[in-house]
Amino acid sequence: MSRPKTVIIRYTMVNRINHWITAICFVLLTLSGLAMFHPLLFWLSELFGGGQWMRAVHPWIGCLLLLSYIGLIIQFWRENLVRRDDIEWMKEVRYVVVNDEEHVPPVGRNNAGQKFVFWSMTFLIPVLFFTGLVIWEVYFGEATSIPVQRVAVLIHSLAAIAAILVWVVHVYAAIWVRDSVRAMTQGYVTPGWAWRHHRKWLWELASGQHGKTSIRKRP
Amino acid sequence: MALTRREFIKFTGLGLAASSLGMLGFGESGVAQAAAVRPFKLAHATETRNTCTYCSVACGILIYSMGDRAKNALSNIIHIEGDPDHPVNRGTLCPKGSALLDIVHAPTRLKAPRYRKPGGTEFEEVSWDFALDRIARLMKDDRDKNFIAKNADGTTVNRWISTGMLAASASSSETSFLTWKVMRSLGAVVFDNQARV
Amino acid sequence: MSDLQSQDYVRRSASTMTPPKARSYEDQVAKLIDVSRCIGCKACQSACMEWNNLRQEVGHFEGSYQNPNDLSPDVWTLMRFAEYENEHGNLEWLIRKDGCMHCEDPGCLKACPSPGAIVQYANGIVDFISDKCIGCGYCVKGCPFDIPRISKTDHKSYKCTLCSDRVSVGLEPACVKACPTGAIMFGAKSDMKDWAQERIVDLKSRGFENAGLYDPQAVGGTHVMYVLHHADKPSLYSGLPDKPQISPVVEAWKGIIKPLAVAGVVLAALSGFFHWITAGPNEVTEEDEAEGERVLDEAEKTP
Amino acid sequence: MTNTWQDIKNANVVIVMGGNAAEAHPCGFKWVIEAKIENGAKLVVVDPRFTRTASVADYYAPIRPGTDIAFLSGVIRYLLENDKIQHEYVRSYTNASLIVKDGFGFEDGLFTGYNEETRSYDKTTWDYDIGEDGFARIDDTWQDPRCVINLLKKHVSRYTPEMVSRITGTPQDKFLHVCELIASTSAPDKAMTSLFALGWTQHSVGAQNIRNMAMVQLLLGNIGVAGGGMNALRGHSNIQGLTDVGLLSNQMPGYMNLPSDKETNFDVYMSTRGFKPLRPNQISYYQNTRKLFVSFMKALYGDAATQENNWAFDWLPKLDIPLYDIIKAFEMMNAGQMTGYICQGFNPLQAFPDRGKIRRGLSKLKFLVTMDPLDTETSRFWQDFGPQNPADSAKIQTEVFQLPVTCFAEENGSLVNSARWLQWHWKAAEGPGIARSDIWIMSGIFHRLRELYRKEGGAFPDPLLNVTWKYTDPLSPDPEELAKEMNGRALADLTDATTGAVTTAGTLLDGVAQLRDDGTSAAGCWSFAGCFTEKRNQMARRDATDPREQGIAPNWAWAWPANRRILYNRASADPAGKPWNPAKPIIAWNGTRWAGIDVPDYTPTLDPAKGASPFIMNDEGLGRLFARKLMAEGPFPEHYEPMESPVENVLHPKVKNNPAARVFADDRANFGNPKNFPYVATTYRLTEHFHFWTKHALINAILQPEEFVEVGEVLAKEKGIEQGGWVKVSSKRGEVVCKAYVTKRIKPLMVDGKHTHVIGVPLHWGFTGQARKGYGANTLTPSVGDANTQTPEFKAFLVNIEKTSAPVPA
Repeated sequence: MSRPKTVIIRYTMVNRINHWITAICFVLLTLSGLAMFHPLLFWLSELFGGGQWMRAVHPWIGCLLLLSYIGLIIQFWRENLVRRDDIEWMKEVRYVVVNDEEHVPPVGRNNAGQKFVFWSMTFLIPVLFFTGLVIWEVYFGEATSIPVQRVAVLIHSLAAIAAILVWVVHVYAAIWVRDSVRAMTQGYVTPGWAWRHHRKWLWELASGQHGKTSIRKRP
Repeated sequence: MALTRREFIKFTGLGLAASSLGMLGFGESGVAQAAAVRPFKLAHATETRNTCTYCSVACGILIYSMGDRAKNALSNIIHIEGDPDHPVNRGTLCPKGSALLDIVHAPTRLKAPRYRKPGGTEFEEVSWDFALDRIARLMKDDRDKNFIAKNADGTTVNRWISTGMLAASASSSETSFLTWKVMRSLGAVVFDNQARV
Repeated sequence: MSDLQSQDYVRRSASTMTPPKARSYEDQVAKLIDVSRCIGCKACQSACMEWNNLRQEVGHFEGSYQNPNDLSPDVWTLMRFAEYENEHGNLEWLIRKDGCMHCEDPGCLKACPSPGAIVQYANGIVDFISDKCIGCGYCVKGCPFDIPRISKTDHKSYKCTLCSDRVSVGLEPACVKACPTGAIMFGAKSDMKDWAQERIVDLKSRGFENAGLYDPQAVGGTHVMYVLHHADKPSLYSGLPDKPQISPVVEAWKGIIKPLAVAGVVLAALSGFFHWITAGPNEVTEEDEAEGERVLDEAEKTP
Repeated sequence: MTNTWQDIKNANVVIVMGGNAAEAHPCGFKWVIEAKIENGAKLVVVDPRFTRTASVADYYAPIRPGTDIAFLSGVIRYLLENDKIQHEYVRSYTNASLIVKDGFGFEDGLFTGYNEETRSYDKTTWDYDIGEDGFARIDDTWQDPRCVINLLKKHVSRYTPEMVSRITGTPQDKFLHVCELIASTSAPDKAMTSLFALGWTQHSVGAQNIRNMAMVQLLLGNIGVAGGGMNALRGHSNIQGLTDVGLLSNQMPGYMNLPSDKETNFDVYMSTRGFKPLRPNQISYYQNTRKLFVSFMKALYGDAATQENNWAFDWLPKLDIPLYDIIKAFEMMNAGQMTGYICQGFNPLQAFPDRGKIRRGLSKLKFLVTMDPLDTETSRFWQDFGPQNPADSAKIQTEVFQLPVTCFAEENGSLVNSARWLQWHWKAAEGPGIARSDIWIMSGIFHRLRELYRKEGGAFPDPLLNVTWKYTDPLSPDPEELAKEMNGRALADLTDATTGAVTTAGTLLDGVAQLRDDGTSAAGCWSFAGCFTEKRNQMARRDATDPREQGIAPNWAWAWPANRRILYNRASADPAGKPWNPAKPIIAWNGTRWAGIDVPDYTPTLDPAKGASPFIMNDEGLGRLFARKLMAEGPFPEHYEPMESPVENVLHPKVKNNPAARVFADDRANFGNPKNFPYVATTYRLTEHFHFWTKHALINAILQPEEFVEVGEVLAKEKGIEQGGWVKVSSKRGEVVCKAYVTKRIKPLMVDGKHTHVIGVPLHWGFTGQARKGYGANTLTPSVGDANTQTPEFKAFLVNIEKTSAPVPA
């Protein structure tokens, strides 16, 4: 494959930094959370310096995740609003799965799957945060009754599992759809990538709807 | 295990340590378990028989102290519990007796004689000699001044009523007898104890 | 401790394999608290504090003889006082020694995420191994009796150990030994139940028709049992649960959800993997690149 | 206690009245629980408050503080009316049949012989009618209206259930139910035990409260038997010992009295202590008083006590008034009549009535010495601690010595418990810092005084210079030496008159029987003779064997007198010597001697057919329903209102209070009236604390951290007092600001048609130690004592209560 002459900036530096802070937090929370969730995975606590450290840092990372994710929401909420196209896309999702995107209606900047990830997390992270507060023993152990805490811890677990599943989809999609990772590491995609996965977005870029700044010629 | 009530009381009260606990699952693995549970703190402590200092039930107590009374070890009391052989308390202790350790080691235990001058606002530490010399002097001066050898009728009465004493209620009978001898040989009659309160 | 023989434990928190019970015959211990003999003197509290070297800060008078006001990391047992006027208008002062019940099926142990931080010995004692406690507070949520308390100092959970250190060398727990009226007895659980029956007969003869034993079966029975004058209404005794059980919420959380969730995550990951090896990566082709460049070039050309 | 702690388990009925055994003596109370479980006993509690004892009682009845005599006299009336007495016991073992002198009578609240000016009685008529043979006259048929039982019947006839309820506030049905339970033990094989303590003693009629129950017990035949008796649950670990050893203003060791000014010489002194039997064939043990006295003086003064100087009789101080008790001492202090005061292990600023008066008194001393293991309030009376101890140090000229003393764990010695057991204990560690034992300190003071007198001379030094002090280390006598000194020794070879056995000179005595009145024996405390023999220190015995598990344990330590565990145990058998209760015999006549599980309280070989009665310490040999001249306010108990009372005395309005009680003028002026102080208050201890000591122990401070008073819900509602809120409780003498415990356990009582509220004032808090600072209950209490013993009236006085806010700290 020849090197493309043109690249499209898909994620700005701020986007990327914010995303990766979120990602790191999420991974750490997943590791520590799973350690506390299932005994098979308790060994993960060693990654945090032992159980006590893990228990102590998990909620603080959670706070950071929330803040970080709020940053993502501010940056991405608009482009993730659900449109009629998304329903069309969803109807043809079987073609997506088999890598046959020619049979799928052209997609804007984000497809419905990506939007699903975004909105799932937008819902789950606050749920995790607030239920997490309720069961944050050190500071809020006596703030609520034990039955409330029991429900909170159950919701926290379910939400966490849901978030992890979403995250698995998200990560796999990033790996599966080649060069997506580069979009979030180096920030750019090629016109071919945009043509293949987000054709409508490419057209929009071409028609200057998003300004010309995101398209750069390679030197 | 069929037990009558009476036997049961005995069984669970006195014979408990010997009979019942042996079979309760800590037999041979006791050593291993001791590694998980808190180490038993009295293993080599010195045991001394004593009597609770509070009320007149006079419960038997066992005082456990650190150190085996070797010359270089200063005994320090680390735990006190009931004497299971004592016919009255049979090892039990009330909330006061169970906390005897805290009165032995109370931060307000006195460690040295202290003296307060007339009009003074604080105590000062003094030597035993200073305290006892001064007390003896004050007592003698008062006794010499106020001792009543004969009353108005001329009867020999030999009493001293201007200095009095309240005797302890938790000191030993031996202490009391000695105290009686000292005070009465001085003729003191304002002399009382805590029998009433 | 790692050198502990597994047969000493019958239950161990956060352990996927329950230790086998090696010896087939091991008698279980129990503490029997006969509320009808209890005079609320707090000797048990005092002895507990003394033996376990616990001293809470001096508190305040708060409208009851109940002092300290609640269980805490430094208060493992507590007399709870309830003034109750019975149906005949006579006063009863119901005094109950509160503390860990040492459930046969302990909710704390079920909830604990740290392997071996909560164990149950073959004799039935449920013990917290502080060394392994991570301070998450899950035991608090698991307990049907509201017993464990998390220390603000070292962030570990504490509760009555049934004086496992004393029991392991063949002594009775400190509270049992101290109890002046024999309201707290200790021995084999079967003996305690027999003795309780005698007490219940006596109480019934003294007009307490509903006297009975509190050994709640929903938690598999407990190794701390009560003889109550009003066994029909345990909640009269400062809120002793009428029907204690591990909360269904906790059961769900620590029960079915655990394997389902892990299975779900693994399944998701596997699906990805198998998708990868069947459908393969979704790659941009040369044609795509050409098309993309074309679109951009065209746009550039249009003014 | 007449019986042992464990013997309580043999009771069929346990009555706790005038005490709170479960809280004050939890480990002794186990035997009450044991009685319930093992013996099917019923526990009856009569108390102003629903206490923790009441919480395990089978029956509880409330009572207004200070009205126990009305209640118990009502019980006696019930027993006599319903014929629920043990006839044979009453006839044979009490003075029911004896005839009282003509002239004795009771009218309008006063017995014969009252002198209003001296507030005392001329007791001439309070005695038996003595026949020409020198013996008291008797009427076994109880026909003579002047025999004791008939006088008693007449005396208690006024205490009908209606009257009892009107005075005490106890509902009639409850009173009658208690009567029934008590009466059930009139059967010869049933016993009731009475457990009491300061709830009866701390009244202006304290001694009569106890006498009244003792009379009930005599009528029921419950004295001397297993599971019976009058059991005074004493307070401090060795207060029994201190009383036995005579550390009271008028006492010598073994309950001998110091001479009074009227007993001008030895012969006069002995003449009132002859105690010739008042009935034929009686033992009248106190005929031996001379032996006890002479042996004591030999122990005290050794060779200096001789026949010629009347065994140094004149060296004993004589008393011009009956008692120099503490109330009197502080009265004298306030009047500027005292120079110095030594408080050994005693904290009068907390413990004695009218705290303000105590503080003022101490301020007038030239010097105060405290000997205590703890930093007591008394030793710091001169220091300002804010509202809890306001003091202007600069103005207080008292020199104060605070001497640190070792505690129980740091010394050897014996303590006498409530059941009269002398138990030896052993040192476990050294005391803190340079703290020293009481023995070391007292010896140090003694040694210095003796040296000063030797050097300088001074007022009558003879007793001081001659008192025996033959200890290995005169500056620190060994407790064992002192114990042996109390036990006594033979000073010459003593030959037993009956057995011919010889006790060689210098050896320790085996028992009191070896004492002589000719100076050949010495015993520092005759009642302890036998506690430390040549065989061993008997007090150190630790054999818990208990024959038939009846609660005697005869080989555990040693009990005075003569290792006897149950006093008056001869009365456990009928006149022929057969046990009343065959299931629980103590001793029985086997045809040649008295045998059983205890040492007989009787001559061991005396055939019952000889007719000697069981109460061998009394000159008539009988239990006294009629007290003769022994009580200050009358031979029968009579209800007198507490000095501060909310109501009139409905029995005799003119004589409201105890007419024989000693009241100092300044104290009387400090009594409050019900108009200003409408509520009855009573002070007490809580089980978590021991007096003012355990507030120094952290665990106990945690268990009951802060001063409070108990208020019934009805009164709290009336006064707007909230649960745990601040209140001000005031009496004529002072005020306490503390928290309120609003409780269902104190209910208003209907007294003479009026609702009467009771306020409970626990007394443990002061201004030193680990617990929170408190004012102390004695801020409120009146300075007046029982007419016989001068025990202060802490259990019934008047206060007011108001809602307030927290006190401002200093």
